[in-house]
Amino acid sequence: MRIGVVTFPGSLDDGDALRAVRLSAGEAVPLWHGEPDVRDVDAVVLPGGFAYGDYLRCGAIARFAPIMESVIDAARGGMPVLGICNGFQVLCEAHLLPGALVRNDRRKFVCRDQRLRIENARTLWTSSYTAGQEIVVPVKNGEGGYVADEPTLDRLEAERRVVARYAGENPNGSYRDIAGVVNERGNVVGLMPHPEHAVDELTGPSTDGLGFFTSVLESVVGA
Amino acid sequence: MTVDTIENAAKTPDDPQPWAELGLKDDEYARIRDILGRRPTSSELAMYSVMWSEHCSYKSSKVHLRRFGELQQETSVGKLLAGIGENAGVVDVGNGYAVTFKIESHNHPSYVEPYQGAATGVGGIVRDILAMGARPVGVMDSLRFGPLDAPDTQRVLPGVVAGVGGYGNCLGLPNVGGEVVFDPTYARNPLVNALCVGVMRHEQLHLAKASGVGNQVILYGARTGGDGIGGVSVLASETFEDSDGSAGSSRRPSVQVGDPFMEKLLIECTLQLFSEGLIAGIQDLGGAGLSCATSELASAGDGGMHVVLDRVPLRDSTLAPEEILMSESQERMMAVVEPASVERFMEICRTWDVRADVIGEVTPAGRLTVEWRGETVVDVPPRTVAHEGPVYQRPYERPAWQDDLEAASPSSLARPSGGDALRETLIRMAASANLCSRSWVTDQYDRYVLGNTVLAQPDDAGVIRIDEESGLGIAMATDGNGRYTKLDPYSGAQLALAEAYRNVAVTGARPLAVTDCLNFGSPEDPGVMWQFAEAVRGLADGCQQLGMPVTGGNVSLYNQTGDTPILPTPIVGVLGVVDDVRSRIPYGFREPGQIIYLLGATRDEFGGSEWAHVVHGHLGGAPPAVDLDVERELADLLYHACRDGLVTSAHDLSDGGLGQALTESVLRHGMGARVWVPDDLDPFVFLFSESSARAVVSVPHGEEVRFTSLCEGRRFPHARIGVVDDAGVLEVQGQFSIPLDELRRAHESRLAQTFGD
Amino acid sequence: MPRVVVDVMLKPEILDPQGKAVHGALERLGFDGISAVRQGKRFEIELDGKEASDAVAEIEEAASTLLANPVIEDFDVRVEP
Amino acid sequence: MPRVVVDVMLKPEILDPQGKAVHGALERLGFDGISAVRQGKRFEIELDGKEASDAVAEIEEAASTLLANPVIEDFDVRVEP
Ligand SMILES: Nc1ncnc2c1ncn2[C@@H]1O[C@H](COP(=O)(O)OP(=O)(O)O)[C@@H](O)[C@H]1O
Ligand SMILES: [Mg+2]
Repeated sequence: MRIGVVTFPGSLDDGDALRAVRLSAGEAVPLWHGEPDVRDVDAVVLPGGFAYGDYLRCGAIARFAPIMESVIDAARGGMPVLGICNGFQVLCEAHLLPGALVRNDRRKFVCRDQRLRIENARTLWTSSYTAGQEIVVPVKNGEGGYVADEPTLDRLEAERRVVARYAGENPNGSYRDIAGVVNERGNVVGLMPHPEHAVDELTGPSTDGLGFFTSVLESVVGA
Repeated sequence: MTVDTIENAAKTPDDPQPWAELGLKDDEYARIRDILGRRPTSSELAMYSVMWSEHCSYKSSKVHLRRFGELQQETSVGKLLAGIGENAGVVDVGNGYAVTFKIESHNHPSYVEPYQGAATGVGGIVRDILAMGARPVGVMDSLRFGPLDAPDTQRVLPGVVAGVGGYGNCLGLPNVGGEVVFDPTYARNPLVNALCVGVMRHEQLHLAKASGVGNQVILYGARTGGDGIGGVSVLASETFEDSDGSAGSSRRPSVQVGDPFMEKLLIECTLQLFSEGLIAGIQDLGGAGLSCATSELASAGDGGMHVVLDRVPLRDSTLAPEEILMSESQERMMAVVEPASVERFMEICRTWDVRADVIGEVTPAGRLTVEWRGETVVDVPPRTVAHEGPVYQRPYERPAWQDDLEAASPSSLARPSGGDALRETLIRMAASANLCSRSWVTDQYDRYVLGNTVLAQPDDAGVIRIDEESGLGIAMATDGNGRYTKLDPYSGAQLALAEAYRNVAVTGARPLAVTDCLNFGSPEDPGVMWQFAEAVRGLADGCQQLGMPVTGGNVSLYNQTGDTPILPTPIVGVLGVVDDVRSRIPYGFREPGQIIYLLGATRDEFGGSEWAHVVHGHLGGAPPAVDLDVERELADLLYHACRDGLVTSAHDLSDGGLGQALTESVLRHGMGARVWVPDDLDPFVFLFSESSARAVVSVPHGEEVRFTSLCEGRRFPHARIGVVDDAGVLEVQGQFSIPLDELRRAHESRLAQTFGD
Repeated sequence: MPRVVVDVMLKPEILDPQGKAVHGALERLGFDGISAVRQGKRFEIELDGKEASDAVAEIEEAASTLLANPVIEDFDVRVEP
Repeated sequence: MPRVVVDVMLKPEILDPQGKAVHGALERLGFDGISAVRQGKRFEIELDGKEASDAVAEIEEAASTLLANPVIEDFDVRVEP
């Protein structure tokens, strides 16, 4: 199975995402923001970083990158798409996911090992976990506060579309401790923390992050 | 606007020129006239003044720094691939890999505009590393501030930390270590020293020289604007405080704003240019901008270059030629490219959205000429600008007060006696400004990006994997202790070296090479100059004894407020190699039942100690004795213990002594420890002495015999001082015990309380 | 030269930690009588040639797609004299 | 309720990477005829009670120390109707 990882100018965790795909036995395919389409990949990861510098609003400019049109189409057509951190911001800016990400309530960039609770283990990206499972992965962001209006939040809860929640301390002021959400169809997931940095005991706090990548491999193979 | 051409200069020899305002002395100005056989044009004057400033020419420090050049130019792995004089030193680390690293100061700009000053400090050092042909893979930052509770620290520290993080995080370089130290002498004169490390294959090494007549000179990256004009000379030659001490006056140097996204593009673009073999010579633009890049490239190459200044893309069309030459706009590089490669060069720049312009070419004559609107505004021998600036033998003298300082021994200070007093002292120290947890700072830095960070804060050294297959990696640490250096500049510099060396060694790495940033007060003060000379001598002798070259570094002088200089602060960065990062040793107790050993000899040494500072506000006496041979034995012991899997954690002892090392070791994973005081030691000395060449390690239960015979075989002092448990307390038997929660609150809340969550 | 200014502010119901921090800092400096501080962005867009009033419609469009995220922000576009 | 607005913009000679990024993005999106974009900050300060005009002097003072760094930024304080 081929998983594409999009590199925007200013993407930083693209190499880590590619490595995570390889470590979970997928075929990692680098994609460039200027390409017209996502070619023949089976899933797409939008990685962390500061696409185009993110000076305006995170993800605001990347959302208009040439490749995004094809990513948006593919997402609407059901292809699994995972946006991590900056990728999550891009997905919100592209209106593939509800809500938005704002400056951390502490007004500082925060990088730390974070406990997360997987709330929904039935998405294409979380099926390797069990609902309620706690994992530890790094979180690192300056604008990672998830916000949405109350009706949207209520709907997300009702439809079980909160994928992961911060357990323990909320690092960025996200409403209702939300760390990740999924679209209605269940194929597009946005996640603020970084599972791709938790795939090897040597370089991460755990290997708990692998589950996101093995999930999509299993679900697509099984489909 | 009339332009001062060389013709005009020849015709008007007596026109008055503002050389003094530009920081030149009268004999320096006379020398320029002498070199040129006429008065300089205003553009030439601009170039000479920035290039002959203290910051660029090292005119006060050069005679001392020569000692570093006399050290052996190889490490235990191999010959240096580049040494002092290049943008950064390059060290062979084996398997065909080379590592380049360097530390540089951005002190004054960081006081004026903390965020941007620190950010552009990181940006500048990253370009130095890039210019060697390497991919930057990590950064570190060594910081000094005034007292923690001083109002100005509230302004400066959060801005500096946000700036280091903002730039480094956005470039995608993991921050793998550094220091934060507070002392009243750094108020209004913070130190921001940034280090970058890069990796390349041997054959990818590039040097800064313009050779090959007819080769094209290309300026690429950001456009040139009016920022930082004159910054270099003004910054480095005078204090930036106005006489009334107020902020924001017009005499303040202008500060640059960094664009890390542009720099990220510049990195990727440059690496592709290297990999396609399109670059014959390269130089980053930093202090002194184009003046520096053109004269240094020409001087190091065939000696001739012609530049058409009109071709420099500008952000502000009203800039005069001298301003363009002096501008310190960030995120620019200059490359020397063979004519046949220019087209492909431009193409690659376009893919990365990086602006590039051919602005000149390499010429045979030994002249650097600059043309503006068809007329020549600069015509100079480039060596006289770049490499043959003034050199001063500044007078130096041991200050009269040094004797009194040494005589003020800490032995008369009241010491805590009894368990309760020791307990209270340990907690107070753990919460003190210089010893409390740094996580408020380090949590703002991305340490995970690139996926190769094996150790970072809070570990003793940063460890980065450079080869996924073999596990080859590098370790880096920076250290410096201004109080020790004030008591004895020679030993102080060696203690900084010893500490950085030890911090690298406790991770299981073999220390290889050194970079340094020498932060001192005014060189015009003979006492300061003595501190400087002694520190250099100490560092050079120390490196010789340890068999490590100094591969490059930076000098920052005039760090003082009024007549009060900062504590003399040589910061030493040590690079080590790790054969296989899978066997690296972190610190922190993890497994109940493991045995705790103290390695090295503990003496009654409190001169310059954190205890004397925190509890008595005292500074006097002699710093701890340095014995670099013992440091080397300790490093060697740790290397073998690590390789054979005999230790599961190791932590070096430095500021705050064993008490602090134990505090950090128990809090890391929330494991308790029961510790006992060896019979031959006083409990207070045992807990708080800062004797050097020591470390605390934990040994798995079954490995005790092998471990102790390793130590005995080497006759290295070792004492079994405790055992790890999960009782949730740090207990010193017969003295006191502290619940970990209480210790954690003391140690971890201080910075957040001060600077806000 | 004609200039169009776009102000972008977080919607009132969205938490504004920066504004809150400025408010706190002002109080510590001894300013009282402040009931709220909000921090937003200001864009100054210089037009070459074009009549500013013609451009306003286009810039309104740009503001709603790029300069502001209507999910969390309000914006205001005006020609500055 | 009286409101004081403080606009803080980078000085013209200082590089404005944010404005540059926005300018580039607007061009890529097909908005042309723009010669420059600068991005700055806007603070809206709500006063309770106090006459806005009395507060302006005080806020000018705060702007130069807290809201802006005069080394690189200009600011403008005004009462908004
Ligand atoms: N400014 C900083 N930037 C990055 N890391 C830092 C900084 N200050 C301290 N650290 C890290 O925090 C940890 C503790 O620092 P310190 O106590 O000074 O170490 P040591 O005493 O071993 O030199 C180390 O891992 C160090 O690298
Ligand atoms: Mg240490």
